[in-house]
Amino acid sequence: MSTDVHNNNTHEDHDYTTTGLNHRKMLMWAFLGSDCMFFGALIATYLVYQGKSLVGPYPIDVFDIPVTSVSTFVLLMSSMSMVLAYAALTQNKINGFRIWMASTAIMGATFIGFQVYEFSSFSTFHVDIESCAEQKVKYGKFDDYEAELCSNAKEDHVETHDGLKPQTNLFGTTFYTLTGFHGAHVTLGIVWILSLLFLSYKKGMITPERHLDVDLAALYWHFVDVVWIVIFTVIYLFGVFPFPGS
Amino acid sequence: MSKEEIHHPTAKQYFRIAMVLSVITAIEVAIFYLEFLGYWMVPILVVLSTGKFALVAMYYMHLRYDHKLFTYLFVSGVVLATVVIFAIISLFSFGIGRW
Amino acid sequence: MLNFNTLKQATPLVLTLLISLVLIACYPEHNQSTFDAAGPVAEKQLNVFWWILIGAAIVFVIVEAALAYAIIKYRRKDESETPKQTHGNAKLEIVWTTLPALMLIIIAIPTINTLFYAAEPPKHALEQHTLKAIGHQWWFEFRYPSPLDENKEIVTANEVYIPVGYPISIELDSVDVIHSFWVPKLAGKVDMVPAEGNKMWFEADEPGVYYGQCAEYCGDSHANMRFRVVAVPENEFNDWLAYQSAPAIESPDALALSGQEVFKSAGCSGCHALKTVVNKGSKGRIGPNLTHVASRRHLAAGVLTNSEDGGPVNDSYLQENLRNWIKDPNSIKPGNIMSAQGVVYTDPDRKLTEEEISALVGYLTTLK
Amino acid sequence: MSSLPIPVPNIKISRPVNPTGIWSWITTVDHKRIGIMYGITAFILFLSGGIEATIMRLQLAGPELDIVSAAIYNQLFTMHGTTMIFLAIMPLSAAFFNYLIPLQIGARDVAFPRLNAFSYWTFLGGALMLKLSWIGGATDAGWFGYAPLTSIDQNPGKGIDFWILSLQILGVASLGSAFNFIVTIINLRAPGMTWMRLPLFTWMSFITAILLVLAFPVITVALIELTFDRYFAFNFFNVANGGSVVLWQHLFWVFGHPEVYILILPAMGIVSEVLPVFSRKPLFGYATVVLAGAIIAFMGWMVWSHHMFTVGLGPVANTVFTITTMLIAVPTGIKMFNWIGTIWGGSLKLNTPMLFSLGFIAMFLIGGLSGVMHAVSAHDAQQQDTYFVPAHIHYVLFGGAIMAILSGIYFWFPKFSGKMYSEREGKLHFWLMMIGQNVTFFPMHFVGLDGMPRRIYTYAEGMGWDLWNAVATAGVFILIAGFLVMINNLGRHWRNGPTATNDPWDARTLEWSISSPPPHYNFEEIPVVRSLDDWWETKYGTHEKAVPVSGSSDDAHNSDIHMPQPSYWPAVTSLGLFVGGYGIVFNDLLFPYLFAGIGLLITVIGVYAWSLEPVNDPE
Ligand code: HEA
Ligand code: HEA
Ligand code: HEC
Ligand code: CUA
Ligand SMILES: [Cu+2]
Repeated sequence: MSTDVHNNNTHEDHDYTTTGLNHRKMLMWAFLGSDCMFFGALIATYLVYQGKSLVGPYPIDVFDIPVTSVSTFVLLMSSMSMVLAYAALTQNKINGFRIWMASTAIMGATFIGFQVYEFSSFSTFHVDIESCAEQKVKYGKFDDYEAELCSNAKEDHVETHDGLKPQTNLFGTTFYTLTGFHGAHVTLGIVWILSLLFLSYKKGMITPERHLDVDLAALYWHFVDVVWIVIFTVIYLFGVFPFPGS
Repeated sequence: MSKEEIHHPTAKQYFRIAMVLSVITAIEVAIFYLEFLGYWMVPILVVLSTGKFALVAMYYMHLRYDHKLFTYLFVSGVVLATVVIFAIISLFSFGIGRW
Repeated sequence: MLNFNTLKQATPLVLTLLISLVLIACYPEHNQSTFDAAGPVAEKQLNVFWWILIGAAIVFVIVEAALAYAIIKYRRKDESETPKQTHGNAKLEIVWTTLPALMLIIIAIPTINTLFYAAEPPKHALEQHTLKAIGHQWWFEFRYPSPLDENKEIVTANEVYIPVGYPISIELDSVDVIHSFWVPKLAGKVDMVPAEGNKMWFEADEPGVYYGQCAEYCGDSHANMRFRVVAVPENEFNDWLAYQSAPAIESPDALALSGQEVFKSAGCSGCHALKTVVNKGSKGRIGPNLTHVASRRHLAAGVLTNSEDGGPVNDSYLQENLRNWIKDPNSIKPGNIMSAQGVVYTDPDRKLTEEEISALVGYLTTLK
Repeated sequence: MSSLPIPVPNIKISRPVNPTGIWSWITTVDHKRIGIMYGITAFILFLSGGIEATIMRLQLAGPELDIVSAAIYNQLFTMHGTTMIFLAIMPLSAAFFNYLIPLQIGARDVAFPRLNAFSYWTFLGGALMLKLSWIGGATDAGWFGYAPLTSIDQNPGKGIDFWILSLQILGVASLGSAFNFIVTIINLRAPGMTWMRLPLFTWMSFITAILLVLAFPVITVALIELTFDRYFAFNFFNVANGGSVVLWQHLFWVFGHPEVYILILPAMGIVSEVLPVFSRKPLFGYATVVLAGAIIAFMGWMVWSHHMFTVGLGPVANTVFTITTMLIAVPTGIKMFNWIGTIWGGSLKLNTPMLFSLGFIAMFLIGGLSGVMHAVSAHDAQQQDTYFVPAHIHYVLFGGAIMAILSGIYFWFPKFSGKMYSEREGKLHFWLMMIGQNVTFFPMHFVGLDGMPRRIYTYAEGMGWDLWNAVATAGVFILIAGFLVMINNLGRHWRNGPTATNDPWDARTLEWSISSPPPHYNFEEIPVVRSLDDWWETKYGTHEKAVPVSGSSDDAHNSDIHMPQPSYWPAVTSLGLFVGGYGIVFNDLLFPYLFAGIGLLITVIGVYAWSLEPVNDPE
């Protein structure tokens, strides 16, 4: 047995592993498991404070479900496009890969765009007494609650609360933090995807043999998508639902 | 290079899954507007979104085709996070919180 | 040479220590000893402790004895010996899984029982014996329901009287950070959580002065946040409450009168109230109520003692303490709000002169 | 593999070639060197925490002493607790993970050597950041930083900010190394090293790593929320706007309780390695001990509110947490009894490591029992926040974790230094520790039940606490003497002690089959494992089976030894975090967040260079 030591490191992909599984992929899965706890803690905070805001605006005032449904749809589609990019790469269709990657990044950016729009419209939101009737039409549900809100609006909303800022109330604090961190994850994903796209123009950097580099980014991207699935249901759809005490 | 690839779904299947996901989302939003459901909405929406979650994890993240170990690593995080969320909420709802 | 024999000797040593724990801590002089329960809540809690102490002692003796025995018995005698390679014993392992579990279940029963006992005051607790304790950095405010007007409360600080033999319910609150309300001889502590409050109850079997102390770390002077519970017979309690309801005494004494002036001009009255009857639920002042400050056995939340051995207030002690306190509160209670925010302490130009201090001391001493 | 084209235009990233001196340490990716750096750094930090404790004890030696001010005292206990937990015990455990796990599983390095280096440098940055905050006022809100004491109103100084940021940075370090060891243990086991042949220390480390990756995100979130409250006036813990200070406690202890098992499980792993060696007997009930470890870790998630028995969760919640907490005693008991089963009927040699492990059992038992006393929530109302809690803490952490770590240090000293320490001085150290810790910490039980609250910088005369406080203070000096003996013993012999053989203890696991200290590449030939305690069975020819269960040495690509090349980028990336951390604390300096931006930039550069640098040397 030769004992001389070569100071070089073969790529991790090709090393012997006990389970036959790749190191980096396993790392990614462990990280995603861990990241669940990260979002879990944020969601727990949001839910503990649900309905505890002392002043408005409340979720029902600001959420615009149709708009968020569209951005949710965009994010879902970006997941599909990501998986298609990966599939293209494994079949050595480098152009297909580039197109799907680009479209993933664009859809991700669109999602972020929606989020920026949402944040800015929430933060400039104010209850307008005249438009109370209009609001009701817009949501068309939970009339009693809405009516109560509008009457409240007459008393204090308008002058005291101009827009939902993170500082405004607990809803603002928890909502912006939770969705903001999700947005940060998406942004990081976009950077990652764009880096890979860029690298694919360098010879030998993105090849079917090295599909793992893309696979990892894809896993991350899909994870961000599933987190959004949870957020959309728990925060948006349940958010305007009058829970006891809220 | 590993055996897993062989089983990977085709682009068409991926597309079909995307359609299913979109349809579920549409149903969710529709249900949201069905006021008469009242509190029944909560379990229905939970089931639907869990379904979406599972679809993405199993097919897009190919957990279904990969080694079980990956599933364990990920699901332990998911399950623990869920349990902790429920535990904290219930502690607040019968503790000194104001629910 | 040190060797395993020393370890062998260590076991009885530790046991001796354990026994002395009981002896030492039972010694009644100890003002905050949890072993000297003086009311039903503390007693019940103490009982649980004896249960778990006995359980723990049994486990301790068994395990340490087995350990010591094995160390002595199985020392290597011969460098070449190889003992029998046993890998385990399922039966044994089942035994030492179930026995501890059983033991714990037995201990859980009195624990849970006591937990529920301490959580709710008994049914016969009286409305008029519900008082409020409010934590401030670093003193306690107390409020009694007024016997005359149900919309009024009587405010005092740092010394709380209770009638002997009645369950007292206490509503806890805090104006700043988390404090914890603890009178070891009467009941285990309960935290005073800002905005969320809390409640507890206790009862004193015998008249006496019981020491209390804030138990949750609450900033600089956490160590100096103490109070006293004075348990007296019911009639004495009623007299005390009636007396406390009265406004501050106006003394004709010249020094006191000038002190009264200084009290206003130096800004003291901005933080300290001189009447005790307030509307129910009204917001308290920044500083303790001083209406009857000279009737209290301690100054500055139990830190300075105005009496000898818990007896009646001794005026010369009181005057010395007041002087020291007013001169430099920070030296007595580091970080306290009075010296941090009182203008006579923050603004060197308005520093109190010796005469002013004397006047204030003279005045406050009259506030019996 | 041929070298890859360098992707970034005009920038040539190359890896250092055989650096020497200090650069060889900064760029190293060798798990053994990193382990030693972890160990030494953490030991120094442990001493700093000990010095903080000594000052506290002096202040408390008698009633109304005035050695330090209240403000300093409050900083002392906060820094002491934070230091001991995050900067001493965790990294000391990490030192063992690093040094031992690859050796025990028959690997040449960890799965991600550069990530490993990154973890160390990040840890160092976080540690420096916390400790340097003594300049200008350190944090003083207690190691669990209960809201609202940490709010900007209550605590406007920078101390809390340093505490938050350094804990975040330390969290990154811990997460990095935990991921690394999860993958290493799953993926780099030598052929035949099945799960049920894994040495116990590796097993416990694996469980610890899983706990880490699940627990740390929770504290990360709690700290982020606190940061936002402090920096941007968010409302998480702002009572005035409806926030709940109790939420902080839940988040902290959801992390905090698993954290204490993160501290003790590696220690239990060490003890489980030492006892069989010096008893010449396999671990009693190997499978049960492993399972008990896993159960402890699992149940550790269900007990966190036992730190909140007096917060007012109500008797129902307290009952639930009383029961779950008590039940944790059962799997822990299983371990204790199995350890005793291990030495029972063995052939015990009472060398220093063995003494420390036996001492661990004797002392941890006391801490465990006082833990169960805490769990009795009805009486915990009397114990909570008194000195009874520090008594418990120190019996489990000093009597437990530190004793086991000392045992491990002596046990593996010949392996990592290649030298022998003095057995006589080692034993002296042991006895000083045993006596010192009991004299220091046992009286805390007394004063605690006698009503002395914890975290008080002074106490009045005549409370009956004087005597035992004085005794406790005296005990510290015995401990100091002990540590001085240790430093002298190990320091001296590391340089010029007698040379150690490969296997001085007639030990059982793979690390003892190679030279002391091990070569750079650990194993000349990746071993093929045939049974639990493979090395022992090899020596005594008592393998379970002649052939390994699975795998052969061919699988391991033995023909060539590939060792990872050193790299600058892990250290650069950590530097970015360090700078960024400072930048956030001093966000108002020059331009707002200028330095935070610079830190971020350095990190980004580090990450890119790291992922793009050639995996084999271009030169
Ligand atoms: C290494 C760290 C470590 C470990 C292992 C433990 C182990 C345990 N701890 Fe401890 N704990 C801490 C570190 C640790 N703890 C710290 C740092 C704090 C304070 C935090 C702070 O406030 O600053 C704390 C505080 C703490 C509290 C809160 C006290 C309070 O603030 O009021 C409680 C309450 O239940 C508790 C319980 C327990 C229990 C039941 C165990 C059990 O796991 C112990 C189990 C072990 C045994 C019981 C011994 C062996 C068993 C047998 C021989 C079997 C037979 C036994 C019986 C039948 C009893 N701990
Ligand atoms: C691993 C954990 C650990 C360890 C090892 C220790 C070790 C010690 N601890 Fe600590 N302690 C905690 C964890 C730990 N502690 C925690 C978590 C808290 C709670 C904090 C809080 O409330 O927030 C606490 C709190 C705490 C308190 C309570 C403070 C209070 O509530 O007011 C006290 C008081 O006595 C104390 C004392 C000690 C002492 C005397 C030691 C001794 O064992 C230290 C011994 C070591 C030394 C003395 C160093 C020795 C060597 C030298 C000095 C050599 C000379 C130096 C050179 C040559 C450079 N500790
Ligand atoms: C900024 C508010 C403030 C001002 C102004 C102020 N105090 Fe105080 N005072 C306090 C607080 C707060 C305490 C409680 C301190 C503690 O125990 O931590 C206190 C305590 C006291 C006590 C002890 C009360 C007790 O129950 O033990 C006395 C006496 C006292 N102040 C007198 C004065 C006098 C005289 C002045 C004027 C020179 C004054 N105070 C001005 C806030 C103030
Ligand atoms: Cu109030 Cu401590
Ligand atoms: Cu705990």
